[in-house]
Amino acid sequence: MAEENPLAGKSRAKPKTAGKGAGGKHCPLGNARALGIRQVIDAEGRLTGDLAEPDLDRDALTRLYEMMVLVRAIDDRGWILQRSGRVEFWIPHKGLEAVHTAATVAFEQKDWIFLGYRHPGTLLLRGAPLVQLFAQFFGRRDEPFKGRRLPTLMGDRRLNIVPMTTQVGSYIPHACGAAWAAKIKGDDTRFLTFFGDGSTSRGEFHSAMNFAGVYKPPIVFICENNGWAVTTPTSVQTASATFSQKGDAYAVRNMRVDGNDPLAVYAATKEARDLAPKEGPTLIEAVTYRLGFHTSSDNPDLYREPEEVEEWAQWDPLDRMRKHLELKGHWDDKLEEGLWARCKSDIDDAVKQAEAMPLPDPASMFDDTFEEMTWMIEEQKAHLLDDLESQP
Amino acid sequence: MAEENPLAGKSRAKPKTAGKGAGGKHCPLGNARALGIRQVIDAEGRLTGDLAEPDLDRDALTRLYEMMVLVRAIDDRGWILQRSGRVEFWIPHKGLEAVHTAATVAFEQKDWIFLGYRHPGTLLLRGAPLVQLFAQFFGRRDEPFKGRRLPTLMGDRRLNIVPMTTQVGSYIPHACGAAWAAKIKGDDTRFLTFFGDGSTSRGEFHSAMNFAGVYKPPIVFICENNGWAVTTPTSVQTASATFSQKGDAYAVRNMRVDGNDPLAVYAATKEARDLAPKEGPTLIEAVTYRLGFHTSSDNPDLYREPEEVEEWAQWDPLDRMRKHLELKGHWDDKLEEGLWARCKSDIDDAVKQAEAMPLPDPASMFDDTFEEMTWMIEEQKAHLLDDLESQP
Amino acid sequence: MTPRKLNVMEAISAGMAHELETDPNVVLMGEDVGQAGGIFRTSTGLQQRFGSSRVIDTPLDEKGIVAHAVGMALYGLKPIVEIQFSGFIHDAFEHIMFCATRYRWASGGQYSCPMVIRSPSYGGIKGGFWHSQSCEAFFVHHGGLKILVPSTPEDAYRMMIAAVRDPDPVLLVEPVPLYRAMSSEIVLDGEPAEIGRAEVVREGSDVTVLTYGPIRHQATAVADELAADGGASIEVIDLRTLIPFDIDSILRSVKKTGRVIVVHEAPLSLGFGAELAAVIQEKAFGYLHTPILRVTAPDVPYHFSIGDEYYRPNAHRIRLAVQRAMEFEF
Amino acid sequence: MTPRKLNVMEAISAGMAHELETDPNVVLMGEDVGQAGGIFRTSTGLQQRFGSSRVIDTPLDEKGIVAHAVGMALYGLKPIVEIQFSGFIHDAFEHIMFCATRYRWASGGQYSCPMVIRSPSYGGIKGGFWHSQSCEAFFVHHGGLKILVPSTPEDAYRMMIAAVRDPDPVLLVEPVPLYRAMSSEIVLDGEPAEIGRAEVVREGSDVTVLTYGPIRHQATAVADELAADGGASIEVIDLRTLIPFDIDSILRSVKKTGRVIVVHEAPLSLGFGAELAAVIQEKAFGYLHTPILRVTAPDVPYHFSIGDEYYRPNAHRIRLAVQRAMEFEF
Ligand SMILES: Cc1ncc(C[n+]2csc(CCOP(=O)(O)OP(=O)(O)O)c2C)c(N)n1
Ligand SMILES: Cc1ncc(C[n+]2csc(CCOP(=O)(O)OP(=O)(O)O)c2C)c(N)n1
Ligand SMILES: [Mg+2]
Ligand SMILES: [Mg+2]
Repeated sequence: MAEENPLAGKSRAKPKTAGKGAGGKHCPLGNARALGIRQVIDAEGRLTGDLAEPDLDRDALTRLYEMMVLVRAIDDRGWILQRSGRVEFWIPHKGLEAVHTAATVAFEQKDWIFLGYRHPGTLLLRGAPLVQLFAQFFGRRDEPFKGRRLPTLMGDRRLNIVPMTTQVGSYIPHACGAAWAAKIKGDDTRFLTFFGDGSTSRGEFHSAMNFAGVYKPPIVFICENNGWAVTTPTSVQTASATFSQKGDAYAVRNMRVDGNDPLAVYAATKEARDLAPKEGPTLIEAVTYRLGFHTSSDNPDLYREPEEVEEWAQWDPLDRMRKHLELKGHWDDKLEEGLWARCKSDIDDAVKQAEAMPLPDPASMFDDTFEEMTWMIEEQKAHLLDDLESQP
Repeated sequence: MAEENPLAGKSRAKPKTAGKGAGGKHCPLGNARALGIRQVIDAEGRLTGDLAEPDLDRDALTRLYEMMVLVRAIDDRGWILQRSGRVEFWIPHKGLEAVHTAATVAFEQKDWIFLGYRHPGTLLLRGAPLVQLFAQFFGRRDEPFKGRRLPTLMGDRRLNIVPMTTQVGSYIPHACGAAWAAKIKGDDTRFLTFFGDGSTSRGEFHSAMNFAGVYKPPIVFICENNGWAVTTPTSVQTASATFSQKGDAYAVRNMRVDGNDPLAVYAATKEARDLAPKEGPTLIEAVTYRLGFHTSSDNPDLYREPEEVEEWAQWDPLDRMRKHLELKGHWDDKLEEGLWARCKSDIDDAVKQAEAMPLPDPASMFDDTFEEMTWMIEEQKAHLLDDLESQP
Repeated sequence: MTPRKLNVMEAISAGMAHELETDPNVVLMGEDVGQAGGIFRTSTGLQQRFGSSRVIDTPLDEKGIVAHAVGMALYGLKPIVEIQFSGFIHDAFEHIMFCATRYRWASGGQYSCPMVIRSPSYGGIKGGFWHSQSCEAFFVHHGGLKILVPSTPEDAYRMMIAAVRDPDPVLLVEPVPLYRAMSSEIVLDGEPAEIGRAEVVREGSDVTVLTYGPIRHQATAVADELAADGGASIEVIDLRTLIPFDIDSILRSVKKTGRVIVVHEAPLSLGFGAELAAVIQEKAFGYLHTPILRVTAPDVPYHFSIGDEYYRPNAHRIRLAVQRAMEFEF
Repeated sequence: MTPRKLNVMEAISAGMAHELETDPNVVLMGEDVGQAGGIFRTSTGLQQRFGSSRVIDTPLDEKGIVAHAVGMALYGLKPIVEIQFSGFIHDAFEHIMFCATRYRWASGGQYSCPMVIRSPSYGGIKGGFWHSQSCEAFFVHHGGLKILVPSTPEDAYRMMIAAVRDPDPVLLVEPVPLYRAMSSEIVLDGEPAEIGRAEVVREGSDVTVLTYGPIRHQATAVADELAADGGASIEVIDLRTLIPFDIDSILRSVKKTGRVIVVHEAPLSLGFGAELAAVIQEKAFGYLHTPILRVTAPDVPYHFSIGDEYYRPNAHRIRLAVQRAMEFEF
């Protein structure tokens, strides 16, 4: 009987301890079913949702949770490094651990992912060493982009992860075009891309959805609706009741899920990936929340109420996943403690190693403009290096 | 009783003489109700539609019809002038007479209209003399744009008609922004704009709909779905079943009407205009068909079947409106003959007058770049005029 | 009126506030400019003061923002549009260059689009290639847009006012690295800057340095240093307006010195220096002792981790150019 | 192989057909390019021959077309993108200039975007200001894009092939007024043009005329005419590639003649002539007898009804410039 299974919970029953999370002023997750937000687990980690529990074994579940914790620990550290002036800039991802990790797990290594800037877990899940990430944060010579780009804008061709273009949303049609190319070439490569609620306002979202509807490339678009685009709330971003329904305007299959429920994200993404070769694209809106600042230059006090953050904190994806694992008997306090200790010491090592790495050489600025440097760039390079020789 | 009223017809009954038009392979108008295409009159001009007959008296109805005929006659003549080399370029509007004339009539003179390039009736309805239009087609000095722009790209500030920007669709947010401005200023000016099915693919359509949803400006967007964008059919343009439903993605009120039924266009536009101050924007999809070439440079044989054109010709808006007037007892063959004769002779006069007008002076190219010419433009002007003095 | 000490950001803010106050048709719009006062806080308090229909938070859509502002301007408002960083202005390229600037001409003078596009630009903020861009030269070709580049608090204040009052679209290129780094006393009297007038920042007789934007201050420093050391005598001219540029001030100086160095942060090829060189060599051919030299960034993107030090032009490279100009021999 | 007589349009078509035939990764996409073969009919029959997944009709969305092509190129296809008229290319500006050209650098050399953007350009077709635009100079600043401008059938064919095979994004500026107006015999051997190499169309000793695009033919006509009349001896150089331009051929000629006229259809300010003037005066300062002159359109839009006659530069104006250069005195 459902009541005897601690994981089941009473569907629609108010979770005992969820507090405001049950359907608060700010956070819709307690009222998910009425809002068409599909869930697997509730705030207490119980299987009360309207989505079937995905087929993930103990190992898969704990690995997913461990990655979410590592991702959280990276954010904690990144923040400290930025505030102490060792990293120039930081883009936090606290609270957003579930969407990108669970979606990444639902895809295969050979599939391509077009990343945003709050998604370190995707690289780690595909095998990037932690030190590579920190080398990127520190702008070091030997990270994949040779120190050229802002911290947390990541990617790695060896892992089939394309880095974002910095203009938010502009890469959505790039992802869609790549998926379309795979279809034209007859490859069974499938595609995944993440972008924010704010990004849906740009013309590129429109272009990508429209082309996706017409050409049916094998791609899953995940709109990470985290409530805000810098200081702009979703209500100023669009009058649409949901982001998922925007897919209807293009005949693109769509779905709305609880983005703080890694199992719901996994289930929706897995299904969409499975359907992709035959049915083409899916737009998934993952309803989540940025618990941290927009970036290290931000000041959320200027635009949002502390209660909003508190309410959402009740639905912290880490807590929910841990509770779920505990209910399943896969997790306990000792494992938790050990995990955090391991994450911290791994990060300590990565930071130490990465920070000691050299900065790029000025000459390297000129590489990779063209496959073969033009005389114009070569002359400019020679001229600049000449000038720099005497620069104090 | 409805049966005795020749205008009533049996709703849903197959019109006796509509032939293929009744629900053919190519033209959906015979199957309008099932497709959510709102109508007032059927192919025979009878009041069988699901939209209430609008409140237009004999005078208004005949004036609307007369304008539709004049507009058709202009197209006939423009084509001949282009083919004989007297006009450089022609953009036909045959078959598209209903949408822009009926919508223009549903608006007031003080309202602003952002025009496309197949809408001569709008200018004429607002009082532009015929010769002004032909002067524009001939690129003459004394037309509103001083001969600077392609034939049929029209507008006139005195008539509150803003000319289009040549890039299709790009002016949709300009129209929306102007409407928003009127709202901010507290003016009761309302706005109307026309654009094609192809134009909905551009980012500007997305931007305008999105802003319209958020800020609720008093504007009616009419998407003139004429089946084609140059050689591209709507099925390549978007996978969406209708263009009107795209409004849902932005919480913009929307509606689909028979664009070859001037009364349906009028009714829908009038209602939308009435609602605009309180409810904000409406997107109307007017389902119609370009019977002519895309432009004088086009060759429709390369991309569409003659049967498609024939089938749509059964739903010619002029025929339907004339039949409607006849059923009402407002029209007969003699009036019809007189009207065409008048249109032709008015056009004869306008052509003669316009063609005799002078071309612009080279010096005038430099006007209107800035309100006050910069020294840079002045110098370039002097230099060019100097060079031209000796030009043979 | 007593002057107030303002940094560049505050001066821009004061300029906008002045125009919002005095002209009810002025509106400010952009991403995050309203409630939070912009990501640089340039519009802090303005929404609270003028209301949310005059200081408007918009969706994240640069093209849409500019395109809607074009429509607003057509109808009679005077929008000030903030693009969050100049690296994101390109999405609006068509609407700036071929709509805002073209309605007047294309309508035979019937319509116009007076509006201000604010484009925070330039490096030195560890921003990487999108957040440190110099975009101004993209907006010169085909004409139609006035381009103003303030590099002092006073200019920031007065150019903002001049831009808002101009009857045509104006690109205001804002010097991000100076936002908080430079302050001065300003009389907030609402007097606009004169568009098209350069400033001779230092007088000199050997070399003319033509520049604009934050790098002007490095050029000035070099002039001061050389003057102190008894080196070459440098005339530094801050162009302030690129379109239309102040040809008279330029030629007067060039005819005096016979040596020209153009300094800008933007990359070399078809940077604004190219136009200056082309025009000067044509109009002052006989006066030039040496070729016109350009000190600019190279034609590669702005590097995140070492760009501020090695990519962005600096005093050292200006000094070397002066040396080259002085030592030039046929 | 026997040569075939083709006009420019057919030559472009043959170049595309050759690459579609030999490289399965090449695709052609754009508005109306498929079933109907493009509004200029440049791709007539190609969809029928290569199928609708290789020759693709797209929605009416320039930004979307280029942006999707960027993604295709990242994945390994080689898209040829047709923009219907260069006046409509600006919507894709960001994706061309800051995506296609930047993936390689921004990914540390991991990714690249080999693609061709076809931009039908230039006046003389009674097209008015959107349909007669010269857009090439907008794509120079900040580097990253190669720019090829064929002005003969042979170049059209070989440059198309070179552009497709280039490992980086290439803008191919097509000369619309020559599409049907100029024919010549071409051996369709699939040999690509050399990127970065100018053509000395006429040799001469008095004045160097640097040009590109359809107007090259007017320049050549002037050279021939003057040669026949015993006037000045004109060296006409068709640059063919703007980025990277052929500095060696340019300097060789300039050092010989000491007089330079740059001729292009695009407007004056920051047209490509500005960069040429800036570079030449720097690298060949001591060789110049006269200032470098520019014959261009003015900084105003292309006029519909009188633009072809009075706006577009022509032989007469080139002749006047030659005269000015020859008569110049300090
Ligand atoms: C085109 C563009 N405009 C503005 C910015 C500055 N910016 C960086 S992130 C951001 C907000 C993005 O919001 P959203 O898409 O919801 O993603 P989130 O940051 O919430 O994850 C903005 C405006 C940018 N990077 N690109
Ligand atoms: C931005 C842009 N791209 C391409 C063109 C060339 N062009 C002119 S009309 C047209 C088709 C427009 O289709 P639609 O919006 O359906 O309007 P219709 O011509 O059918 O009335 C195209 C592609 C253009 N004018 N603007
Ligand atoms: Mg967000
Ligand atoms: Mg159409």
